[in-house]
Amino acid sequence: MLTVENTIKWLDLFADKVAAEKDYLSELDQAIGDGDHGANMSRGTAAMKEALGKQNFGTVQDVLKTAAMSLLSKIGGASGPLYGSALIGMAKEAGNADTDLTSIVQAGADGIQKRGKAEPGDKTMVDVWLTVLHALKEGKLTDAVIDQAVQATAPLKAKKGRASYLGDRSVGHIDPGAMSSGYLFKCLIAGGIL
Amino acid sequence: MLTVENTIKWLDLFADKVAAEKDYLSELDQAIGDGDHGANMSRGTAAMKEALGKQNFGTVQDVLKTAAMSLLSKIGGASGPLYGSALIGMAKEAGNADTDLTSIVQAGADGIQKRGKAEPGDKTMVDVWLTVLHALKEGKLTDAVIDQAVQATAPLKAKKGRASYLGDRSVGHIDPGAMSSGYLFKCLIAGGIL
Amino acid sequence: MKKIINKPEDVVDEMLDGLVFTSASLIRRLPGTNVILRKQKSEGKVAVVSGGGSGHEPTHAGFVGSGMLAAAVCGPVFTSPTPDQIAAAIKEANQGAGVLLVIKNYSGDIMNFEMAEDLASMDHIEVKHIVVDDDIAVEDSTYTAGKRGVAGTILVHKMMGAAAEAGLSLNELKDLGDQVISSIKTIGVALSAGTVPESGKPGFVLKDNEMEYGVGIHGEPGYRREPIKSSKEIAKELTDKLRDAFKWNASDRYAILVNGLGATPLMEQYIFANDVSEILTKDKIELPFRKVGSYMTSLDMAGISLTLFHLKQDQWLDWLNVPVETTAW
Amino acid sequence: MKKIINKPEDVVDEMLDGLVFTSASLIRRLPGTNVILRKQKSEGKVAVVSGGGSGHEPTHAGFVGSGMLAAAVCGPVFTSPTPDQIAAAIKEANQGAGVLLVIKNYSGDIMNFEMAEDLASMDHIEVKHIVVDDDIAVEDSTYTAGKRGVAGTILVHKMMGAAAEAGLSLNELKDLGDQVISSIKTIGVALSAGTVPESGKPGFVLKDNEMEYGVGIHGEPGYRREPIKSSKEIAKELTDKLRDAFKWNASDRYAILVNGLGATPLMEQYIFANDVSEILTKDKIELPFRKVGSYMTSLDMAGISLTLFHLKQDQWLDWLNVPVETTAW
Ligand SMILES: Nc1ncnc2c1ncn2[C@@H]1O[C@H](COP(=O)(O)OP(=O)(O)O)[C@@H](O)[C@H]1O
Ligand SMILES: Nc1ncnc2c1ncn2[C@@H]1O[C@H](COP(=O)(O)OP(=O)(O)O)[C@@H](O)[C@H]1O
Ligand SMILES: [Mg+2]
Ligand SMILES: [Mg+2]
Ligand SMILES: [Mg+2]
Ligand SMILES: [Mg+2]
Repeated sequence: MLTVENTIKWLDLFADKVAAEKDYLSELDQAIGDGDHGANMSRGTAAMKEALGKQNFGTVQDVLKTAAMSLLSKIGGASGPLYGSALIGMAKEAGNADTDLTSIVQAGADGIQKRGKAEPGDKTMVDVWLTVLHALKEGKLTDAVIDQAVQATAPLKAKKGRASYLGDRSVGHIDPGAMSSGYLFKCLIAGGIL
Repeated sequence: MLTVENTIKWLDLFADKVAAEKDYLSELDQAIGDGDHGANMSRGTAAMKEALGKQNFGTVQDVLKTAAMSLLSKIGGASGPLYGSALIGMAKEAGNADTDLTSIVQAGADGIQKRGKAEPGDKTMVDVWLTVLHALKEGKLTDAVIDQAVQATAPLKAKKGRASYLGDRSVGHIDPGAMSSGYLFKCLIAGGIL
Repeated sequence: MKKIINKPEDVVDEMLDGLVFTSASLIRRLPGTNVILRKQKSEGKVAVVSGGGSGHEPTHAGFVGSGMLAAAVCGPVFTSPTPDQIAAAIKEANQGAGVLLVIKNYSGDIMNFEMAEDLASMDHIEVKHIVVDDDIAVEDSTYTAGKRGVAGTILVHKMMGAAAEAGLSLNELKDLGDQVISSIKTIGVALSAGTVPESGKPGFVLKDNEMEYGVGIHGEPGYRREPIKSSKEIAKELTDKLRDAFKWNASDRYAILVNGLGATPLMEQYIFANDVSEILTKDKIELPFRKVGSYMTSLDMAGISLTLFHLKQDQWLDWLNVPVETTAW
Repeated sequence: MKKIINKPEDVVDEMLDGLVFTSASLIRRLPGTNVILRKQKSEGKVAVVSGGGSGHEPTHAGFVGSGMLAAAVCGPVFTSPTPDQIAAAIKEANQGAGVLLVIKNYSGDIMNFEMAEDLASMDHIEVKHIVVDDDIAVEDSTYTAGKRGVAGTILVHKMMGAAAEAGLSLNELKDLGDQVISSIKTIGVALSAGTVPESGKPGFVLKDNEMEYGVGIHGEPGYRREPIKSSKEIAKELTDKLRDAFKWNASDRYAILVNGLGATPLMEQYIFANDVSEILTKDKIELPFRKVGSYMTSLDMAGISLTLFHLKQDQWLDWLNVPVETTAW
C-alpha cells in the first residue's frame, strides 16, 4: 500500500532514473518526435524531487498533488499535461478511504486517457499504463512485464502525438513516453511498494 | 587619326576582347573587389557594340557619344561612370577641328580623373590611361608598354574604389580596371589606328 | 551551430527581455513568467491570448498589442508552455469579458492550454479556445493528431484581435474563429532545417541540392523530398495543392501570406510571391490582402510557406486591414 | 547555392514585381526601369530619392512610401544603378521643390548618382545629395574610399522623409542630412557570407566556428576574424567601438537599431539587443527610440549590426517617430 514515505521514495527513484536516462529518452524522441522528451522529463522530475524534499507531508494525496503540480509546471510539451493529469487523478483517488494501489494506477491511466484521448495500440505511454494496470490487477507485475510492454510499442504505427506525423515511418521505434512510464513502474517495484 | 570607321572597329574589337576575357576580369575583381568587373564590362560593351551596329554615324563624335551612353546606362558600379566619363570627354574633344588622337585620349583620362578623383599610383585604371597617354605623346605606344602599365598596378596598395578597403591586402594583385583599360588600348593598336 | 546567443538554456528568457526592451511602450513581461502582456487595456472586451513553443519569432509575442493579442505565453524552444503560465496569462489579460485562447494543433499545446482553461474556470474566468490547423501538408485523418497549425495562425491572431476590439462576445468570437480557421490553408517547403540551441544540431539534414515539400515549423517531416526546383516550379506545386484543397472559382477573394521560415531573405520571398501571383491571376482569383515577410519562423530554417485565406465576408477583409499597434504585424 | 529563385540574372526584375504586387496600394514601378515610386504625391515638397545595388532588402524599395522615400533606384545585386535610371527617378519623383539624393559611400554609387545629378540639372531640376558613411569598421582616411554606408542609412531615409514632409527646403534638408549622418555610426559582425545569385558562391568563407568583426554589407573585409563568441562578448566589442567613436556622456540620448544581416533570425537579434541594452544602461545612455529587425541585409549573410544615432535635438526624435506608410519601416 502507498504511504507518505514510500510514495516519496518511489518518485525520488523515478527522478533519479530519468536524470540518468535523460539522453537516451531524448534519443528515442529524436527518432520519431522532436528530441526533447529527456529534457522535458528531467526538468520536471528534478523540480518534483526538489519540491518533495522541501516539505513535510501529512497524506499520500498531498505528496501526489505536489508532484503533479511540479510536473505540470515544469515539463511542458505533451508529456507535461499527461503526467500531470495522471498524478492529479492518482492524488484524487488516494483521498478515498477504501482505495488501493490498483485503483490509484487506474485513476492515473484514466487521467492520461481523458487528457490525451489515446487508445491502446496508438503507440503512446497509454500502452504501458494499461498493461501495467492489467498485471497489477492479476498480481503479476514484474520488471519483465514492464520491459515487454515498452518494447511492444516498437512495431506499432503512431496515431497520437508528434510521432503520428511520421505515419509508417514511426514503425520500428520504441515510444519515448512508453519508456519513461516504464521507468516509473520499475521504480515502484524497486521501491518495494508492491 | 580617328575616323568613323576605325573608331567603330576599335570599339568592336574592345567589346570582343572583353567578352572573351569576362571571367578573367571577374577573377581579378574577386581577389580585391567584389568579383563583378567582367560581368559589368561585358554587359556594357555588348550593348555598345549592338548600338554601334544599328546606326549610320556621321562623325567620330557621334560614335563616341553613342558608345559613352551605352556604357553609362549598362555597366553600373564604379567602372560604368568612369568609362562613360572617359568616352564623353573623348566625344567632346573629337568635335574640335584641330584635335588628334593624343588630345582625345587626354580628354578621356581627364574625364576619368574628374569623375573618380584618383591620382596616379592609386592602383586604378588611371595608372594605365596616364602611362598610355605619355607613350602616345612620345610616339612610343606598344603592346609591351601597355602590358607593363597593367602589371605595374600589382605591387601598389589601392587607395580608391572597393580594393582600398583591403588596405595592404590589395598588394600583389593586378587592378581589374587597369586590365580592362589595357584591353582598350591594345585594341587601338590591333585596329591599326596608331 | 553558429548563433548569436549566450547559454542555450537562456535563449527564451533573454529574447523576451530583448523584445520588451525593443517595444517597451507597447508590452511588458509578467514578472516571473514568460508571458508578454500588452500595456494598453481594452476594458470590457474579450482578451485574445495565444502562445506555444518559442523559436517562431516574431510569433507569438511580436503580435501582442492593441488591436491584436492581449497576451502571448512563450514556452521553451519548440515546447508548449505549461498550464500555470497560460493560466497566469489568462488571469492578467482578462478584461471582464472572458478570454479566447488561440491554440495551434499540436498535442502538447492543446493539452497544456486545456488544463489552463480548467485552472482559469476555478477563478471564474470565462475561457474558450479555437485550434488552428492550417497546414495541409499532412493528411488529416482521425488516426493522426490532425493537421498542424502553422503560418496561417498570424491571420487568425489578426482577425480575432480586430473582432474582439470591435466588441464581439466570447461566443461570437469562438464561432468566428472556427469559421476563419476552416477558411485558411498553408503549405510550405524547406531548403534546410533550423537548429534548436539546446541540441546544437539541425533537426534534419537535406543535401546541398535538396528541398522538402510540406515540412512543419518544428522540422516535422513533409511529403516529398527532391532536388531543388525553381521558384516558379515551387509556386506551381504549392498553388496546385491549395487549389485542390480550396476548389476555388474565378473571382473568389483570398488574402495571401508568403512567409519566410527564418533564414530565407526577402529577395527570395518577393520572387516567389511574384510567381504565385502570376498563377493566381491566371485562375482569376482576387487578392485584396497581401503580406510578405518572415512572420512564423522555425529558428534559422531556410524555406517558405504560402497561406491563402478565403475571404468569405467583406467584414473579414476590413478586420485584416484595421491598423494595430504591435511589434511585428 | 540553394535559393528560391528562377534565372539568377532575373532576380532583381522579378523581386521588384513581387514587391509591387505585395504593396500595390503604396508603390508602382516606373515602366522599363528598376525604379520604384510612391503612389501618393506630396506636392511642393522635396522628394527624397535613394538607391544602390540590390540584395539589401527591404532596403531600398521597402522604404518608399508617404513620409519616407519618394523613389528608390534598384541596381543589379551589389552593383550601383546607372545614371539614366537614377535620372529617370529624379524626374518622376520631383514635385517641384527639388530632389535630395541619399547615397551610400561607395565609389560606384557616388559616381553614378553624381552623373545623374548632372543629367537632371540639364532638365532644370534642382538636385542635391548627401552621402551616408556610418560604418566605423574600417579606418577613415583620405587615402581610402572612406567609411562605407550601411544600416544607418535607413535612419537617414526616415529622417529625411519626415523632414521633407514637414516642408523643409532642399538646402535645409541637405544641411540636416549632413548633421544627421555625422551623428550615426554602425558596426557589424558576420557569421557567414551571403551568396550573389549570379556567382553562386559565398562572397567569403568563415570556418564552422569563426566569425568576423566589421564585415561590410557586400562582404567587404572586416577588422578581425576569431572563434565565435557569446552574444554578450560581441555586444561588448561592438559597444566598445561605438563608445570610442562617439565618446558619449551619461544621459546622452541615442536611437538604437539592431539589424539582422539576412539569415539571422529575430531570436538572436533580440538576445543581442538585450545584451547591448544592459551595457548602455550601465553607461546611463538614454535610448528613446529602439528598432530591431532585418532592415539592411546582405542577401543571406548571417550576422548582425549595431547602429547608434546621437539624437542631438528633440525634433530629431519626433521625426523618427512620425508614422509613415511604407512596406518595411
Ligand atoms: N495524446 C497522447 N496520449 C498519450 N500519450 C501521448 C499523447 N501524445 C503524446 N504522448 C506521449 O508523449 C510522448 C512525447 O512527449 P514529449 O516529447 O515530452 O512531448 P512533445 O511531443 O510535445 O515534444 C510520446 O512519446 C507519447 O508517449
Ligand atoms: N575612383 C576611381 N578612379 C578610377 N578608377 C576607379 C575608381 N574606383 C574604382 N575604379 C576602377 O574600377 C574598377 C572596378 O570596377 P567594377 O568592379 O566594375 O566596379 P565596382 O567596384 O563598383 O564593383 C577598379 O579595378 C578600378 O580600376
Ligand atoms: Mg518531444
Ligand atoms: Mg567590382
Ligand atoms: Mg517538444
Ligand atoms: Mg560591384
